Amino acid sequence: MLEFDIQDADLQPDQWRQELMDPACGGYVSFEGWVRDNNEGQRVLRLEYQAYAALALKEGRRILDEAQQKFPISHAKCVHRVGALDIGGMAVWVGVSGGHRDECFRACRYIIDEVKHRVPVWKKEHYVGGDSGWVNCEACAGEH
Amino acid sequence: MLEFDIQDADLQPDQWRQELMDPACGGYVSFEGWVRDNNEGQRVLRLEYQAYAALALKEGRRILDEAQQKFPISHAKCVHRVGALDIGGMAVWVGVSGGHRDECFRACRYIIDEVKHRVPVWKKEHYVGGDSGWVNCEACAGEH
Amino acid sequence: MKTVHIEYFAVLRECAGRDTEAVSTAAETPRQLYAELAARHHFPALQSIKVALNDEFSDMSAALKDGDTVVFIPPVAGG
Amino acid sequence: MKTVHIEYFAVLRECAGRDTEAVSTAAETPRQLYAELAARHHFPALQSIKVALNDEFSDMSAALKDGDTVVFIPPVAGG
Repeated sequence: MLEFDIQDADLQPDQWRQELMDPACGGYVSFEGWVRDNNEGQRVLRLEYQAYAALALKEGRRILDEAQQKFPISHAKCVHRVGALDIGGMAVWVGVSGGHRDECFRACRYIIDEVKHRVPVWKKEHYVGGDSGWVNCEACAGEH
Repeated sequence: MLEFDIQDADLQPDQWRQELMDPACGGYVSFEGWVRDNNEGQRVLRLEYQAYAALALKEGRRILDEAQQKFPISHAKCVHRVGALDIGGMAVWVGVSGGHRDECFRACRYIIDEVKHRVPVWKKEHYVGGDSGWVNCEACAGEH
Repeated sequence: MKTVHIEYFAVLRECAGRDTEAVSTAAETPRQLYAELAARHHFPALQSIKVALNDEFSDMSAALKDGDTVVFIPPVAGG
Repeated sequence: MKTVHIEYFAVLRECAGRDTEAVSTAAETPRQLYAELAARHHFPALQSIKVALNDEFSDMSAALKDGDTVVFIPPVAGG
Protein backbone atom coordinates (compact mmCIF):
# COMPACT_ATOMS: atom_id res chain seq x y z
CA MET A 1 0.00 0.00 0.00
CA LEU A 2 1.30 3.41 -1.05
CA GLU A 3 -0.93 6.39 -0.37
CA PHE A 4 -0.46 10.14 -0.28
CA ASP A 5 -3.22 12.47 0.79
CA ILE A 6 -4.00 16.03 1.81
CA GLN A 7 -6.78 16.94 4.21
CA ASP A 8 -8.06 19.93 6.14
CA ALA A 9 -9.21 17.88 9.15
CA ASP A 10 -6.98 16.74 12.02
CA LEU A 11 -4.63 13.89 11.12
CA GLN A 12 -5.42 10.40 12.50
CA PRO A 13 -2.13 8.51 12.76
CA ASP A 14 -3.51 5.76 15.01
CA GLN A 15 -5.95 4.73 12.32
CA TRP A 16 -3.42 4.88 9.48
CA ARG A 17 -0.81 2.95 11.42
CA GLN A 18 -3.16 -0.01 11.40
CA GLU A 19 -3.45 0.18 7.61
CA LEU A 20 0.30 -0.43 7.41
CA MET A 21 0.26 -3.58 9.57
CA ASP A 22 1.36 -6.76 7.85
CA PRO A 23 2.41 -10.13 9.32
CA ALA A 24 5.53 -10.07 7.10
CA CYS A 25 6.68 -6.74 8.59
CA GLY A 26 9.11 -6.54 11.50
CA GLY A 27 9.58 -2.78 11.55
CA TYR A 28 7.47 0.35 11.53
CA VAL A 29 8.78 3.93 11.53
CA SER A 30 6.63 7.03 11.66
CA PHE A 31 7.33 10.74 11.49
CA GLU A 32 5.08 13.54 12.69
CA GLY A 33 5.68 17.22 11.99
CA TRP A 34 4.33 19.35 14.83
CA VAL A 35 3.78 23.11 14.88
CA ARG A 36 6.59 24.58 17.00
CA ASP A 37 6.12 27.71 19.10
CA ASN A 38 9.23 29.26 17.54
CA ASN A 39 11.01 29.52 14.21
CA GLU A 40 14.28 31.27 13.43
CA GLY A 41 14.13 33.32 16.60
CA GLN A 42 10.50 34.41 16.33
CA ARG A 43 7.68 33.33 18.65
CA VAL A 44 5.01 31.62 16.56
CA LEU A 45 1.33 31.76 17.53
CA ARG A 46 -0.20 29.61 14.82
CA LEU A 47 0.31 28.40 11.27
CA GLU A 48 -1.72 28.26 8.12
CA TYR A 49 -1.01 25.68 5.41
CA GLN A 50 -2.05 25.99 1.79
CA ALA A 51 -1.58 23.33 -0.91
CA TYR A 52 -1.79 23.24 -4.67
CA ALA A 53 -3.70 20.02 -4.30
CA ALA A 54 -3.85 18.74 -7.89
CA LEU A 55 -0.07 18.76 -8.26
CA ALA A 56 0.70 17.99 -4.61
CA LEU A 57 -1.17 14.68 -4.81
CA LYS A 58 0.73 13.64 -7.96
CA GLU A 59 4.10 14.66 -6.57
CA GLY A 60 3.44 13.04 -3.18
CA ARG A 61 2.51 9.79 -4.88
CA ARG A 62 5.68 9.94 -7.00
CA ILE A 63 7.76 10.32 -3.83
CA LEU A 64 6.16 7.22 -2.28
CA ASP A 65 6.82 5.27 -5.47
CA GLU A 66 10.46 6.36 -5.42
CA ALA A 67 10.77 5.33 -1.76
CA GLN A 68 9.52 1.87 -2.57
CA GLN A 69 11.93 1.57 -5.51
CA LYS A 70 14.90 2.71 -3.46
CA PHE A 71 14.18 0.71 -0.29
CA PRO A 72 12.59 -2.75 0.12
CA ILE A 73 9.64 -1.54 2.19
CA SER A 74 6.17 -3.05 2.23
CA HIS A 75 3.84 -0.10 2.85
CA ALA A 76 4.07 3.67 3.12
CA LYS A 77 1.57 6.42 3.67
CA CYS A 78 1.86 10.17 4.02
CA VAL A 79 -0.84 12.71 4.79
CA HIS A 80 -0.37 16.47 4.85
CA ARG A 81 -2.68 18.82 6.69
CA VAL A 82 -3.89 22.11 5.20
CA GLY A 83 -5.72 24.98 6.86
CA ALA A 84 -5.15 26.60 10.26
CA LEU A 85 -3.07 24.84 12.92
CA ASP A 86 -2.30 25.84 16.49
CA ILE A 87 0.95 25.18 18.35
CA GLY A 88 1.35 21.43 18.88
CA GLY A 89 -0.88 20.60 15.91
CA MET A 90 0.21 17.90 13.49
CA ALA A 91 1.06 19.26 10.04
CA VAL A 92 2.27 16.09 8.36
CA TRP A 93 2.44 12.38 9.09
CA VAL A 94 4.52 9.65 7.44
CA GLY A 95 4.31 5.94 8.24
CA VAL A 96 6.40 3.13 6.76
CA SER A 97 6.37 -0.61 7.44
CA GLY A 98 8.74 -3.26 6.13
CA GLY A 99 10.64 -6.42 6.88
CA HIS A 100 13.49 -4.77 8.82
CA ARG A 101 14.10 -1.46 10.51
CA ASP A 102 16.87 -0.21 8.24
CA GLU A 103 14.69 0.22 5.15
CA CYS A 104 11.86 1.67 7.23
CA PHE A 105 14.06 4.39 8.73
CA ARG A 106 15.63 5.25 5.37
CA ALA A 107 12.36 5.32 3.48
CA CYS A 108 10.57 7.40 6.12
CA ARG A 109 13.39 9.93 6.10
CA TYR A 110 13.47 10.00 2.31
CA ILE A 111 9.73 10.62 2.10
CA ILE A 112 9.58 13.52 4.55
CA ASP A 113 12.72 15.15 3.10
CA GLU A 114 11.35 14.99 -0.43
CA VAL A 115 7.85 16.07 0.59
CA LYS A 116 9.26 19.16 2.27
CA HIS A 117 11.27 20.09 -0.82
CA ARG A 118 9.03 19.10 -3.69
CA VAL A 119 5.35 18.99 -2.75
CA PRO A 120 3.66 22.35 -3.39
CA VAL A 121 2.54 23.19 0.13
CA TRP A 122 3.19 26.55 1.77
CA LYS A 123 2.95 27.71 5.35
CA LYS A 124 2.28 31.14 6.73
CA GLU A 125 3.49 31.82 10.24
CA HIS A 126 1.64 34.20 12.51
CA TYR A 127 3.97 35.69 15.12
CA VAL A 128 3.53 37.11 18.59
CA GLY A 129 3.15 40.83 17.94
CA GLY A 130 0.87 40.50 14.93
CA ASP A 131 3.34 40.01 12.08
CA SER A 132 3.07 37.09 9.74
CA GLY A 133 5.03 35.69 6.84
CA TRP A 134 5.15 32.93 4.26
CA VAL A 135 8.00 30.63 5.19
CA ASN A 136 10.90 30.37 2.69
CA CYS A 137 9.85 33.64 1.11
CA GLU A 138 12.47 35.91 2.52
CA ALA A 139 11.75 38.81 0.21
CA CYS A 140 8.20 39.03 1.53
CA ALA A 141 8.40 37.96 5.19
CA GLY A 142 6.97 40.60 7.47
CA GLU A 143 5.24 42.41 4.64
CA HIS A 144 1.98 40.60 5.02
CA MET B 1 11.98 13.36 29.66
CA LEU B 2 14.08 10.21 29.22
CA GLU B 3 12.51 6.93 30.22
CA PHE B 4 13.27 3.28 29.58
CA ASP B 5 10.96 0.53 30.75
CA ILE B 6 10.19 -3.16 30.42
CA GLN B 7 6.71 -4.59 30.77
CA ASP B 8 4.85 -7.83 30.23
CA ALA B 9 1.60 -6.15 29.16
CA ASP B 10 0.82 -4.90 25.65
CA LEU B 11 2.65 -1.69 24.71
CA GLN B 12 0.62 1.56 24.56
CA PRO B 13 2.37 3.85 22.08
CA ASP B 14 -0.57 6.25 21.74
CA GLN B 15 -0.37 7.10 25.41
CA TRP B 16 3.42 7.47 25.49
CA ARG B 17 3.47 9.61 22.34
CA GLN B 18 1.51 12.23 24.28
CA GLU B 19 4.13 12.24 27.04
CA LEU B 20 6.68 13.37 24.46
CA MET B 21 4.64 16.33 23.23
CA ASP B 22 6.18 19.73 23.77
CA PRO B 23 5.36 23.12 22.21
CA ALA B 24 9.05 23.62 21.43
CA CYS B 25 9.19 20.41 19.36
CA GLY B 26 8.70 20.37 15.60
CA GLY B 27 9.48 16.72 15.00
CA TYR B 28 8.54 13.32 16.36
CA VAL B 29 9.90 9.97 15.19
CA SER B 30 8.80 6.60 16.49
CA PHE B 31 9.89 3.04 15.86
CA GLU B 32 7.91 -0.12 16.53
CA GLY B 33 9.32 -3.63 16.35
CA TRP B 34 6.63 -6.09 15.29
CA VAL B 35 6.75 -9.88 15.44
CA ARG B 36 7.28 -11.08 11.86
CA ASP B 37 5.85 -14.36 10.60
CA ASN B 38 9.27 -15.39 9.28
CA ASN B 39 12.94 -15.20 10.21
CA GLU B 40 15.91 -16.43 8.22
CA GLY B 41 13.77 -18.66 6.07
CA GLN B 42 11.72 -20.22 8.86
CA ARG B 43 8.00 -19.68 9.42
CA VAL B 44 7.51 -18.22 12.89
CA LEU B 45 4.38 -18.94 14.93
CA ARG B 46 5.04 -16.85 18.01
CA LEU B 47 7.81 -15.39 20.13
CA GLU B 48 8.77 -15.32 23.75
CA TYR B 49 10.86 -12.52 25.23
CA GLN B 50 12.86 -12.73 28.41
CA ALA B 51 14.78 -9.89 30.07
CA TYR B 52 17.39 -9.60 32.77
CA ALA B 53 15.41 -6.68 34.10
CA ALA B 54 17.77 -5.22 36.71
CA LEU B 55 20.55 -4.71 34.20
CA ALA B 56 18.30 -4.05 31.18
CA LEU B 57 16.75 -1.03 32.90
CA LYS B 58 20.17 0.44 33.71
CA GLU B 59 21.55 -0.18 30.22
CA GLY B 60 18.41 1.13 28.52
CA ARG B 61 18.58 4.31 30.54
CA ARG B 62 22.25 4.73 29.64
CA ILE B 63 21.37 4.44 25.95
CA LEU B 64 18.75 7.19 26.25
CA ASP B 65 21.26 9.41 28.05
CA GLU B 66 23.79 8.83 25.28
CA ALA B 67 21.18 9.66 22.63
CA GLN B 68 20.47 12.97 24.31
CA GLN B 69 24.18 13.77 24.55
CA LYS B 70 24.81 12.93 20.89
CA PHE B 71 21.72 14.61 19.40
CA PRO B 72 19.90 17.79 20.52
CA ILE B 73 16.57 16.06 21.21
CA SER B 74 14.03 17.07 23.84
CA HIS B 75 12.43 13.80 24.94
CA ALA B 76 12.90 10.08 24.35
CA LYS B 77 11.22 6.99 25.65
CA CYS B 78 11.68 3.30 24.96
CA VAL B 79 9.66 0.38 26.27
CA HIS B 80 10.44 -3.29 25.67
CA ARG B 81 7.87 -6.03 25.97
CA VAL B 82 8.61 -9.35 27.69
CA GLY B 83 6.57 -12.54 27.73
CA ALA B 84 4.68 -14.27 24.91
CA LEU B 85 3.87 -12.42 21.69
CA ASP B 86 1.90 -13.52 18.64
CA ILE B 87 2.63 -12.52 15.03
CA GLY B 88 1.98 -8.80 14.61
CA GLY B 89 2.55 -8.12 18.30
CA MET B 90 4.68 -5.14 19.30
CA ALA B 91 7.95 -6.15 20.95
CA VAL B 92 9.57 -2.76 21.38
CA TRP B 93 8.62 0.89 20.98
CA VAL B 94 10.85 3.97 20.73
CA GLY B 95 9.61 7.57 20.58
CA VAL B 96 11.72 10.72 20.21
CA SER B 97 10.67 14.38 20.00
CA GLY B 98 12.85 17.41 19.30
CA GLY B 99 13.13 20.74 17.59
CA HIS B 100 13.83 19.38 14.11
CA ARG B 101 13.45 16.08 12.30
CA ASP B 102 17.13 15.37 11.73
CA GLU B 103 18.00 14.85 15.38
CA CYS B 104 14.79 12.89 15.97
CA PHE B 105 15.53 10.39 13.18
CA ARG B 106 19.14 9.98 14.24
CA ALA B 107 18.37 9.57 17.93
CA CYS B 108 15.53 7.11 17.33
CA ARG B 109 17.77 4.99 15.11
CA TYR B 110 20.61 5.17 17.62
CA ILE B 111 18.35 4.06 20.46
CA ILE B 112 16.87 1.02 18.74
CA ASP B 113 20.24 -0.08 17.32
CA GLU B 114 21.90 0.11 20.73
CA VAL B 115 18.97 -1.49 22.53
CA LYS B 116 19.10 -4.46 20.18
CA HIS B 117 22.82 -4.92 20.75
CA ARG B 118 23.30 -4.07 24.40
CA VAL B 119 20.15 -4.53 26.46
CA PRO B 120 19.96 -8.04 27.94
CA VAL B 121 16.75 -9.26 26.33
CA TRP B 122 16.43 -12.58 24.56
CA LYS B 123 13.82 -13.99 22.25
CA LYS B 124 12.82 -17.54 21.58
CA GLU B 125 11.16 -18.26 18.29
CA HIS B 126 8.58 -21.01 17.95
CA TYR B 127 8.42 -22.31 14.40
CA VAL B 128 5.78 -23.98 12.29
CA GLY B 129 6.50 -27.68 12.78
CA GLY B 130 7.15 -27.48 16.51
CA ASP B 131 10.83 -26.50 16.67
CA SER B 132 11.96 -23.50 18.62
CA GLY B 133 15.19 -21.69 19.24
CA TRP B 134 16.80 -18.78 21.06
CA VAL B 135 17.71 -16.17 18.47
CA ASN B 136 21.43 -15.37 18.06
CA CYS B 137 22.31 -18.65 19.74
CA GLU B 138 23.31 -20.66 16.70
CA ALA B 139 24.94 -23.45 18.65
CA CYS B 140 21.67 -24.24 20.38
CA ALA B 141 18.96 -23.39 17.85
CA GLY B 142 16.64 -26.30 17.26
CA GLU B 143 17.93 -28.15 20.32
CA HIS B 144 15.27 -26.83 22.64
CA MET C 1 -2.84 36.69 -28.14
CA LYS C 2 -3.74 33.65 -26.08
CA THR C 3 -5.88 33.20 -23.00
CA VAL C 4 -4.45 31.29 -20.04
CA HIS C 5 -6.06 30.37 -16.75
CA ILE C 6 -3.96 31.22 -13.71
CA GLU C 7 -4.24 29.86 -10.16
CA TYR C 8 -2.48 31.68 -7.34
CA PHE C 9 -1.17 30.24 -4.07
CA ALA C 10 0.53 31.52 -0.95
CA VAL C 11 2.24 34.90 -1.21
CA LEU C 12 1.21 35.29 -4.86
CA ARG C 13 -2.43 34.80 -3.95
CA GLU C 14 -2.13 37.50 -1.32
CA CYS C 15 -0.43 39.96 -3.67
CA ALA C 16 -2.86 39.29 -6.51
CA GLY C 17 -5.82 39.50 -4.15
CA ARG C 18 -7.50 36.60 -5.93
CA ASP C 19 -7.31 32.81 -6.25
CA THR C 20 -7.60 32.60 -10.03
CA GLU C 21 -7.81 34.76 -13.08
CA ALA C 22 -8.05 34.42 -16.85
CA VAL C 23 -5.45 36.51 -18.65
CA SER C 24 -5.10 37.48 -22.31
CA THR C 25 -1.42 37.70 -23.02
CA ALA C 26 1.19 37.85 -25.75
CA ALA C 27 3.70 36.05 -23.49
CA GLU C 28 5.37 33.11 -25.20
CA THR C 29 6.71 31.49 -22.04
CA PRO C 30 5.87 31.24 -18.33
CA ARG C 31 8.88 33.49 -17.68
CA GLN C 32 7.45 36.28 -19.81
CA LEU C 33 4.02 35.77 -18.29
CA TYR C 34 5.44 35.96 -14.75
CA ALA C 35 7.18 39.26 -15.51
CA GLU C 36 3.90 40.65 -16.82
CA LEU C 37 1.94 39.52 -13.75
CA ALA C 38 4.64 40.56 -11.29
CA ALA C 39 4.50 44.11 -12.66
CA ARG C 40 0.71 44.19 -12.49
CA HIS C 41 0.32 42.65 -8.99
CA HIS C 42 3.56 43.86 -7.36
CA PHE C 43 4.80 40.37 -6.60
CA PRO C 44 7.88 40.25 -4.36
CA ALA C 45 11.17 39.30 -5.97
CA LEU C 46 11.31 35.49 -5.84
CA GLN C 47 14.62 34.02 -6.89
CA SER C 48 13.45 30.47 -7.34
CA ILE C 49 9.97 30.55 -8.75
CA LYS C 50 8.83 27.36 -10.48
CA VAL C 51 5.91 26.72 -12.77
CA ALA C 52 3.31 24.05 -13.44
CA LEU C 53 1.42 23.87 -16.72
CA ASN C 54 -1.84 21.91 -16.64
CA ASP C 55 -0.98 20.48 -13.22
CA GLU C 56 2.46 19.14 -14.12
CA PHE C 57 5.84 20.69 -13.33
CA SER C 58 7.15 22.46 -16.40
CA ASP C 59 9.86 24.88 -17.38
CA MET C 60 9.88 28.68 -17.24
CA SER C 61 11.03 28.58 -20.89
CA ALA C 62 8.33 26.18 -22.11
CA ALA C 63 5.93 27.29 -24.85
CA LEU C 64 2.65 28.67 -23.49
CA LYS C 65 -0.43 27.49 -25.35
CA ASP C 66 -3.87 28.99 -25.53
CA GLY C 67 -6.06 27.49 -22.80
CA ASP C 68 -3.18 26.41 -20.55
CA THR C 69 -3.66 26.37 -16.80
CA VAL C 70 -0.63 28.07 -15.25
CA VAL C 71 0.47 27.92 -11.61
CA PHE C 72 3.56 29.77 -10.39
CA ILE C 73 5.13 28.00 -7.43
CA PRO C 74 7.02 30.03 -4.81
CA PRO C 75 9.55 28.13 -2.67
CA VAL C 76 7.60 25.38 -0.89
CA ALA C 77 7.58 24.90 2.89
CA GLY C 78 5.54 21.89 3.87
CA GLY C 79 5.70 19.82 7.03
CA MET D 1 35.68 -21.59 48.71
CA LYS D 2 33.16 -18.82 48.16
CA THR D 3 29.44 -18.85 47.62
CA VAL D 4 27.96 -16.95 44.68
CA HIS D 5 24.36 -16.44 43.69
CA ILE D 6 23.64 -17.21 40.03
CA GLU D 7 20.69 -16.12 37.89
CA TYR D 8 20.03 -17.86 34.59
CA PHE D 9 18.32 -16.46 31.51
CA ALA D 10 17.33 -17.70 28.08
CA VAL D 11 19.13 -20.79 26.81
CA LEU D 12 21.16 -21.09 30.02
CA ARG D 13 17.99 -21.14 32.10
CA GLU D 14 16.63 -23.94 29.94
CA CYS D 15 19.84 -25.98 30.17
CA ALA D 16 20.20 -25.50 33.91
CA GLY D 17 16.52 -26.24 34.47
CA ARG D 18 16.32 -23.48 37.05
CA ASP D 19 16.16 -19.69 37.34
CA THR D 20 18.70 -19.29 40.12
CA GLU D 21 21.10 -21.26 42.22
CA ALA D 22 23.64 -20.71 44.97
CA VAL D 23 26.98 -22.32 44.18
CA SER D 24 30.02 -23.03 46.35
CA THR D 25 33.03 -22.69 44.12
CA ALA D 26 36.78 -22.33 44.06
CA ALA D 27 36.54 -20.36 40.79
CA GLU D 28 38.54 -17.12 40.89
CA THR D 29 36.88 -15.53 37.86
CA PRO D 30 33.57 -15.65 35.97
CA ARG D 31 35.40 -17.51 33.18
CA GLN D 32 36.39 -20.31 35.53
CA LEU D 33 32.92 -20.36 37.04
CA TYR D 34 31.30 -20.59 33.60
CA ALA D 35 33.48 -23.57 32.64
CA GLU D 36 32.45 -25.30 35.87
CA LEU D 37 28.73 -24.63 35.27
CA ALA D 38 28.87 -25.46 31.58
CA ALA D 39 30.26 -28.88 32.40
CA ARG D 40 27.63 -29.47 35.06
CA HIS D 41 24.60 -28.24 33.07
CA HIS D 42 25.74 -29.10 29.52
CA PHE D 43 25.53 -25.54 28.28
CA PRO D 44 25.91 -25.15 24.51
CA ALA D 45 29.16 -23.67 23.22
CA LEU D 46 28.62 -19.91 23.26
CA GLN D 47 31.39 -17.94 21.62
CA SER D 48 30.48 -14.56 22.99
CA ILE D 49 29.23 -15.01 26.51
CA LYS D 50 29.28 -11.89 28.69
CA VAL D 51 28.91 -11.50 32.42
CA ALA D 52 27.32 -9.17 34.92
CA LEU D 53 28.43 -9.03 38.54
CA ASN D 54 25.94 -7.54 40.98
CA ASP D 55 23.80 -6.22 38.11
CA GLU D 56 26.58 -4.38 36.27
CA PHE D 57 28.45 -5.50 33.19
CA SER D 58 31.82 -6.90 34.20
CA ASP D 59 34.68 -8.88 32.74
CA MET D 60 35.09 -12.64 32.43
CA SER D 61 38.53 -12.16 34.07
CA ALA D 62 37.30 -10.06 37.00
CA ALA D 63 37.84 -11.31 40.56
CA LEU D 64 34.86 -13.20 41.96
CA LYS D 65 34.01 -12.34 45.56
CA ASP D 66 32.04 -14.25 48.12
CA GLY D 67 28.40 -13.23 47.93
CA ASP D 68 28.52 -11.93 44.37
CA THR D 69 25.45 -12.19 42.17
CA VAL D 70 26.56 -13.55 38.81
CA VAL D 71 24.61 -13.49 35.54
CA PHE D 72 26.03 -14.97 32.35
CA ILE D 73 24.67 -13.20 29.29
CA PRO D 74 24.29 -15.11 26.02
CA PRO D 75 24.14 -13.01 22.83
CA VAL D 76 21.15 -10.67 23.20
CA ALA D 77 18.34 -10.41 20.68
CA GLY D 78 15.84 -7.78 21.68
CA GLY D 79 13.35 -5.92 19.53
